[in-house]
Amino acid sequence: MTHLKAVNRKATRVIESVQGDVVGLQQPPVQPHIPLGCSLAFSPGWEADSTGGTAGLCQPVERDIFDCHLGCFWPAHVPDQLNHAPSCTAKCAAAQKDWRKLDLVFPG
Amino acid sequence: MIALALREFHQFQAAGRQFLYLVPSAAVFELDAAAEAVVRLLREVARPEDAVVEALADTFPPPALKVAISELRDVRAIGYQHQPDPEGPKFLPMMPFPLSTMVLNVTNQCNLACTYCYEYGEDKIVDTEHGKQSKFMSEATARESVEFLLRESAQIAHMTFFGGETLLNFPVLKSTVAYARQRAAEVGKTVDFSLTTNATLLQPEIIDFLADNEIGVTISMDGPRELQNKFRVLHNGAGSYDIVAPKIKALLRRHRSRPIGARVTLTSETLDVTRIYRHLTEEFGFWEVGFAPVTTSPNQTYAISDGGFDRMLEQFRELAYEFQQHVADNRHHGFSNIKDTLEEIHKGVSKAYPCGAGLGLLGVSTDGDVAVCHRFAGSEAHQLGTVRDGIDRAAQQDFLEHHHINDKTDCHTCWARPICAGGCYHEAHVRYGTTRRPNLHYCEWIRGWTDTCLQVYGELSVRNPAFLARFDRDEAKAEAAL
Amino acid sequence: MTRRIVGTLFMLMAVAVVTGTTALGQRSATPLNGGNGTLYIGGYPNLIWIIDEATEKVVGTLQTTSGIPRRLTLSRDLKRFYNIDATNEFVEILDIASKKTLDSFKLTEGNRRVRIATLEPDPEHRYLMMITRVSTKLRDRVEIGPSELQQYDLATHRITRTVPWPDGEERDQANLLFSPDGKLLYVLGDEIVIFETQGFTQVDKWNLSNVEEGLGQVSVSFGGFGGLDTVNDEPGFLTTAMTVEDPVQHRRMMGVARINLVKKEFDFYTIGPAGGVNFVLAPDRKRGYGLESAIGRYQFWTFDLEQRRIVSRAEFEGRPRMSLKTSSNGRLLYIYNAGNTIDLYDAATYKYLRTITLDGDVTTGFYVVPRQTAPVKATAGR
Amino acid sequence: MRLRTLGRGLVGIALLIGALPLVAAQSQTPAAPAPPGTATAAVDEGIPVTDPDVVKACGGCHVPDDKRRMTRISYRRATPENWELTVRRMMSLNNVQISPEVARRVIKSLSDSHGLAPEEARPIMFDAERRLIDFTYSGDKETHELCSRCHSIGRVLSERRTKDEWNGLIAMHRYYYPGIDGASGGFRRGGPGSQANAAGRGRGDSTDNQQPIDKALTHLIGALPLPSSEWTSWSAAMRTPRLAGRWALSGYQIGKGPVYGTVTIADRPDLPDSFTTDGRFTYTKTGQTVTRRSRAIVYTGFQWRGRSADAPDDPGTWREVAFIERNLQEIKGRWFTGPHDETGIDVTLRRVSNDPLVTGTDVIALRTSAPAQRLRIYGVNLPERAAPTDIDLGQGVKVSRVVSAAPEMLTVEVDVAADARVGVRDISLGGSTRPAALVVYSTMDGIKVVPQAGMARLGGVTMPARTEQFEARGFSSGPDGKPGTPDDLDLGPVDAQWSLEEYTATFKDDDVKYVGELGPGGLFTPNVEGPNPNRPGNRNNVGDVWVVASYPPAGANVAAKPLRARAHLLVTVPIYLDWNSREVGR
Repeated sequence: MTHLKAVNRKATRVIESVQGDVVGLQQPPVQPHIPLGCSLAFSPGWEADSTGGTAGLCQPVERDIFDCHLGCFWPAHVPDQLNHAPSCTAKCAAAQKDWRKLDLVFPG
Repeated sequence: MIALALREFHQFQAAGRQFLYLVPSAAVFELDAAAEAVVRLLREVARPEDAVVEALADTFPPPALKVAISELRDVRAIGYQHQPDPEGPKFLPMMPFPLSTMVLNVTNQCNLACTYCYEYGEDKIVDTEHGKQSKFMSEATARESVEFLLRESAQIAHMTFFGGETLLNFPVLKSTVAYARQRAAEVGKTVDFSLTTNATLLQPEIIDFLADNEIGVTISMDGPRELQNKFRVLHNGAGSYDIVAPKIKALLRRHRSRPIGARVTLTSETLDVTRIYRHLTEEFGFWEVGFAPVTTSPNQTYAISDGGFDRMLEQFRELAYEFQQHVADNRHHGFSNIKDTLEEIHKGVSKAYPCGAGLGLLGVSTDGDVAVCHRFAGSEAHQLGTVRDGIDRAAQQDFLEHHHINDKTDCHTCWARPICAGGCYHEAHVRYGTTRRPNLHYCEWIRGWTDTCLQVYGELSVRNPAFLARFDRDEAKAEAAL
Repeated sequence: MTRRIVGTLFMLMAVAVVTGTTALGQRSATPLNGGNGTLYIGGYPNLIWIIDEATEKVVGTLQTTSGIPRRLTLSRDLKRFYNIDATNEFVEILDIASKKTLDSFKLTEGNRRVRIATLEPDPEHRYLMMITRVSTKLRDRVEIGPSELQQYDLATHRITRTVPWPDGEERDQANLLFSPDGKLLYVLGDEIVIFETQGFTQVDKWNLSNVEEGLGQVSVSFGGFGGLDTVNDEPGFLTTAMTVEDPVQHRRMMGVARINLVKKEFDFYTIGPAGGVNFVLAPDRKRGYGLESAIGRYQFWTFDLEQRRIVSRAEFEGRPRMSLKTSSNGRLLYIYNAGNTIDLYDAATYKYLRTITLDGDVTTGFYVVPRQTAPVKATAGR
Repeated sequence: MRLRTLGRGLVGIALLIGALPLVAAQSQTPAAPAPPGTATAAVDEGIPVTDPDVVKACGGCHVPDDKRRMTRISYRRATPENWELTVRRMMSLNNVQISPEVARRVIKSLSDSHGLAPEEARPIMFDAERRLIDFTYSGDKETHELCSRCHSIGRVLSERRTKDEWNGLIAMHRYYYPGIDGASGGFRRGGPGSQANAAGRGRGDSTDNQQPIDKALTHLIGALPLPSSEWTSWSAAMRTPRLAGRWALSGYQIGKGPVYGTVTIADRPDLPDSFTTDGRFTYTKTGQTVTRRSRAIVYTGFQWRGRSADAPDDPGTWREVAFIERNLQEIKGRWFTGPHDETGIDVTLRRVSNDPLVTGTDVIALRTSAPAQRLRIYGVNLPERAAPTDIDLGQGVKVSRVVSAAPEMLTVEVDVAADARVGVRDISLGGSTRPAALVVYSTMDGIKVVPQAGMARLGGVTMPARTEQFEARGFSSGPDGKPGTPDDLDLGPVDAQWSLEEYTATFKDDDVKYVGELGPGGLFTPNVEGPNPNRPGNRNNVGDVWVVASYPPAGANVAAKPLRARAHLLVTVPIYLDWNSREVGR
C-alpha cells in the first residue's frame, strides 16, 4: 500500500487480508519451500525443478548443456560460451554422446 | 469499461490530512494526494478507470493513479458500479458465550428521590414499591449469584454492585466480596469488583473497605451545587450536594487503589458540560467524568429536545477539543466518553450489537432473576433465566436473533453503525416501547459525536500515536491474563 | 533471442498452396510419413540441417559463417533464412535454394556491443526491422542502453531509423510481422501496434485485451521458441491460442483466436479452463494440435477448428523441454528441442513412431516447409 | 534461494589461476581508451585507497581522484571471498596481468580497508564456511528470489555499495549475461505485449509495473549501503589480533561425533596478519587422534582463513574459515574438505591460561535412575587428583567414581537418581564451568535425522561427486511431554539402521533404483553422472528420495516398534563450474 496508510488496527488487518488474497491472485501459485535448489528459474531449474524435485529437470541434463552454455541460462553452473569458456564444448558436438569430454572449468 | 463508484465510508480531515473511515469494516486509512483526488473525482460522478486517470493525468503520473485506484478497490473504498459487495452474513455469537460482567442489584430502594430516575419515575419498568420483588438481596441469593457468575464466566469475571442505592445493602455487599474472592480462588478464576453509588452513605469505614479491597467506584453526580440540587434531591425535596460533597472528597483522598469516576446525567436544564467537568475534576479531583443524556420519554420537561442535542454536541465537541490538546501534550484528561470511543475506533470495532447486554453482561434482580441488563432487572419480559437455574439459552438465543444489526434496516445506510449499532436497548424501550427498535431520535447526535471522535483520533494518530498504542497494550494484558 | 518458454505457441503460415494430401481411402503399405516437405533446423557448431521429410534423411546443410546459429527467422516467401548467432551480434542471410550466404553484418564495433534480440525482413528483402540494445564497455564500468526498434537498410548496411516505442513503453522483446503487401508493420502483443512502413508513424493500435464487453482480459501469445512461424496460416492471418479472464468470476479460460490483421477482426471461441497448452495449426487449417507439459505428465491435444471443440487429449511418454510442430501433410507430429533428436508421433493415435538423430545438438527453432508447387505470389526479391 | 549451494573445488589440484605470468604488473592494457575524467561524479562517501600496491595494480583503469578515491573500488565494501571473485574476473575478462602474489596482496589489502564489520559479516559466515543450510533472507522476499536464481543470496549480502555501485553491479550482470533480462534471469519483464510478462501477468494489467530488478535495486540501496556505523567504529578499532598462544579445541563432525584437543597458534613472521597452527585432536567415539598443522591469514582483523600445511597425511586439503570474537578469547567457525566442501567440523577454539578449562564431554545424554554411567570430561589443565565431589553436575547427578584423571581428560562414573530433574545441565570442575554441556533425560521419545534436507551430486566419471552424511539423533519431549516444543532435549547421535524410500514426486518415480547407496553409517554415496542408457529416456541417475532411520529404543524388548524418522535427499546433477575461493587464506 503506497497511497493508503493504515491508521487503526482494523486497517492493518484489512491490508493483511487483502494482500493475502490479492497476492494469491497476482502471483503464480505460491512456490513450495525448496531448501536446496539455489537455481530455480522454472523452465526447468538446475539443481531442482519448480517443485523442488528432479522430475522436471532435463532428461538427461546433457540434452540441455548447449542451451545453458550458449544462452547463459545457468551462468553460475555451466561454463558460459560468451565469457568464461568459449570453447568448453569444442570437443562435444552432441552432449548426450560426448559428455565425458566436458571438463570442470575454474572461472577466472 | 465498467464505471467505478464510491463504496460506503465517512471521510474526515484531521491534522491537515484526509482520512477514510470505511464501513462496515471500520478500518481507518489516511489518503495521500493522489488517492484523495481519485475519491473526490468519483464523488462527483462514477466513471471508468481510464477516465479517472485521464482527468487527473496533469497533476498525477498515470502509473501512480492506477496503483491508487487499485489500492482503493482492494480496501473496498471504491468499486464497480452496480456491483455492491454482498451484505455480511448474520453471524450469531458462538454459544455458550462466556459471561464477563454481572451487575448485581443488591437493593431496589434508594435514599434519594431524583426526579428523572428511570427506576421510580413514570418510565419505570418494574413497580418496586408494590411489586413482589424483595427490597434487599439476601445473603443466600448473593452467594447463588456468585456461583452463577463463576459457572458462566471465563478466566476473569467482573462483578458490579448496583441498586437503588447500592450502599443501603452494604453488609451483603461486604460478605459477597469476601465470598466471591474465596470461591474464585478455589476454581482458579479471578474476579474484580466495582459499584455505583450516590455517595450519600460513604462513611469512613465503608471508604476504608472500598480502598482496601480495590473496589472500583463510580459516583452518580450532576456537577456544581445548583445543578446537583435541581434533580438529585432527598425524599423531602432538599438538595443532596452538601451531604455528598464532603464524603466524596474523603473518598477521593483515601481510596487510591483504583481510579474513581463520576457519572453525570445531562438534562435540558443542566446542560453545561464544560462547567460540570471543570467542577468535578478540579473541585473534587475525579479521575474521569462520563456524561449521558437522561433516559426518558420525550414528554418530560427535563428531556433534551432536538435543539438540546445540538447544544450538547457543541459542548461535547469543546471538551473533546480540550481532551485532544491535553493528550497531544501527553497530559491526562478525564473526559471518559471520548476515551471509550477512541478505543473502539482504534481497534476497528464493527458491532453486531450496541452493547454487551444479554451476551457478555447480565443484570441480576434482588431476588435472583437474571435479566438482559441491570436496567431490566426484575422485568418478566426481559428475563433470561435465574441465578439458581442458570441462563435460559432459548430466551437468550431469541433475544440475540432479534436485536442483531442486520435486522435494524434503518441502520443499514448509516456510516456510524459499526460503533452505534442502534444504541441502548433501554433507551429504545423507554422511547418506542420495544428494545428492538434503533434509537432514531439521536442518530444525528451519534453521527455528529462519532465524527468528532474520528477527528480527534486522526489528530492523535499524528500527534501522539503512543497514546493510541496503549489500547493495544491494555488489550494484550487482558488477553494474556485469559 | 527468445529463450525456450514453456507453454508458448507458434503458428505455421502457408504461402504456397497446400500440398495434395494422400488419397484417404488407400492404406499405403509404406510406413506413415510426414509428407514431402523439407525440414530445417540449426545446430552446433555452425550449420542448419536440411532433412527430406519423406525419407527423413539429412540431405544437406547450410553453413553459417558467423558462428553458432541461435535464432532462425524464415522469410515469409520461404526463400531465405535470417539467422542471429549465439552472441546475438551477427546477422547472416542465407539463400535456401543455393545454400549460399547472401549477406552478413554486425553492428558491434570497438567497445560498443550491439545485441540484436529479434528481426523481421520486409517482404521484398530491402530492409530489416530489428530490436537492438547497445552495451558499452568503458574503462572501469559498463553502460547498458535501452532496447530500441530500428530499421536496418540491407543495401547501405546502415541503421536508417529508430522507431519510438508506442506510448513510450520500452519492450525487450516483441514479435514483428509485415502485412503481406509490406505496407504495414505489426508489433504483436496483447496490443497489436500498427505502423505504416514509409515514415514508420504509428497508424493504429488494436487493444486485444478488451475485444468485447464482458469478455474480460484477453491475452494472446505469438511466436514460441525460435520465433514467429506462420508457414501454415493464410497470409495476413494469425491463428493462436489465447487465455481469457472474465471480469465477474475472474476465471481463466483457454480458447482459440483467428486474427485477421488486415481487417482487424478477432474471431475467437473459448473451449475450456486455461492450461499450459502449446498450440500449433495444422497445414489444412481445419485442425490444430497442442502439447501440454507438466512435471511428470505430458499430453497431446487435437483441436477441431471447424466444430470448435477438442477432438481428443491423451497422455504420452514425454520428457521435459519439448516443442511441437506438425508435418507438412498433417499426419505426423514432430517433437524437437534440447538435444540432437527429432521424435515422430502419429497425429491420429499419438503413438511414438521413430526418431531422427542428428550428429550435433539443436540450437535453433525448427521449420517444416511444404513443397512449393505454385509460384510464389510475392515477387522474388534480390 | 534457500541454500547456500557450495562446494565446487577439485580435490588436490591447486590449479593456480591459469599459468599466470609471474611478471609484475606493468602496463595493463585498459580495455577502453575512455579518458579518466569520464567517471561519474564521485559521491563524497567513497573510502580512499591508500595501499600503493592496490593503486599500482588497479590504478590503470580505476583512476584515483584528489582524495585518493579510486573509481568503483572506493565505493564498495565486501568479504575477502567477494574481493577474490572480482580480482579473478578482472584477470579473466578484463585482461589484467598481475602475479598471484600481487593478487593476494590486493585481496588482503582491500578486505582490510574495504571489508565488512564483524556485525555485518556474522549473519553470513555460512557463505564463507561453505555450509549447506536452509537460509532465507528475510530482508526482502523478491530480492531473495531474484538473486538466488543463480547464486546464493550470501554472495549478495557480502556486499555494501553506494547507489551508483549497485547500479554498476547490475549493469555488469546484464553486460556479461544478456539472457539475464529474459526468462533465464527474470531481471526484466520485457515490457507490455511480450510473452515474458504475459505468462507472469496476474489479473488484467499488472498494476505494479516496476521491473523486478529495479525493485531489488531499491531494496539493496536501502538495506546494504556503503557507509555504516558498524564499519566506522570497526575500521577505527581494527588491528592485527594477538592470537599467539595455546587454545583448547572442541568441535563436532556430523557422522563422526565430538572432537576435543588443543591447538597452538604462533605468529608467522614472513607475512603480516598471518599465523601458523599446530594442533592435535581426538574423535571421542573412535579414539582416532589427528595431528594438524595449518597456515592462516586474518582479514579485516577478525576473519580467520586457514589451510592445512601440506603435511604428508593431509596434502593441504583442509580449509579453515572462522570468526574471531572481539575479545580474542574465542574463535568459532568450520574446518572443511572434500570436492564440494561437504565434510566439515564445527570448531570452537577457546584461549587457555594455566587454570583448568572444561570444554565438553563425549556423551551428552544421561538417563535418570541409572547407576555408574561412564562419562569422559575433556578440557585442559584438568586437576590430576580430582575427587568425585570436585565434579558438580547439578541436582540428582552424582559422580560415583573417578576412573582416571589426566590434564586433558577425566573418565568418571556417574549415578543419576530416579528423581533427577530432566533438562540441560552445566558441568563444573576446578573453577571452570561448561554451560549446557549435558542433558539429563528419562525416556528417549523419538529420533530425528539431520540434516533434514540433504543434497548429493552425481559424479565420479569427470565431475566430482558430492556425498551427504546423515546422522540420527535421539530426542526427549522434555518436561512438558509434548514433542516439537521449546523444552525438547537433544540426546546426541544414536546408531540407527538406514534405508532409502521413494519420494513419490510423480506416479512412475523410480529414483531409488538409480540414485546411489546409503551406507550403514548414514553416508550417502551418489551414483555416476551422465545419461543412463538403461533408464527410460536416458535419464541421469538423479532423483529425490527419503532417507529413513530406524532405531530400537535401548532396553526395549525386540517386539517394541523401533523409533523412526526420515529426511529428504535431493540427488542432483553435477555442477560444471568451480567457484571455490582458492586464493583467500593462501
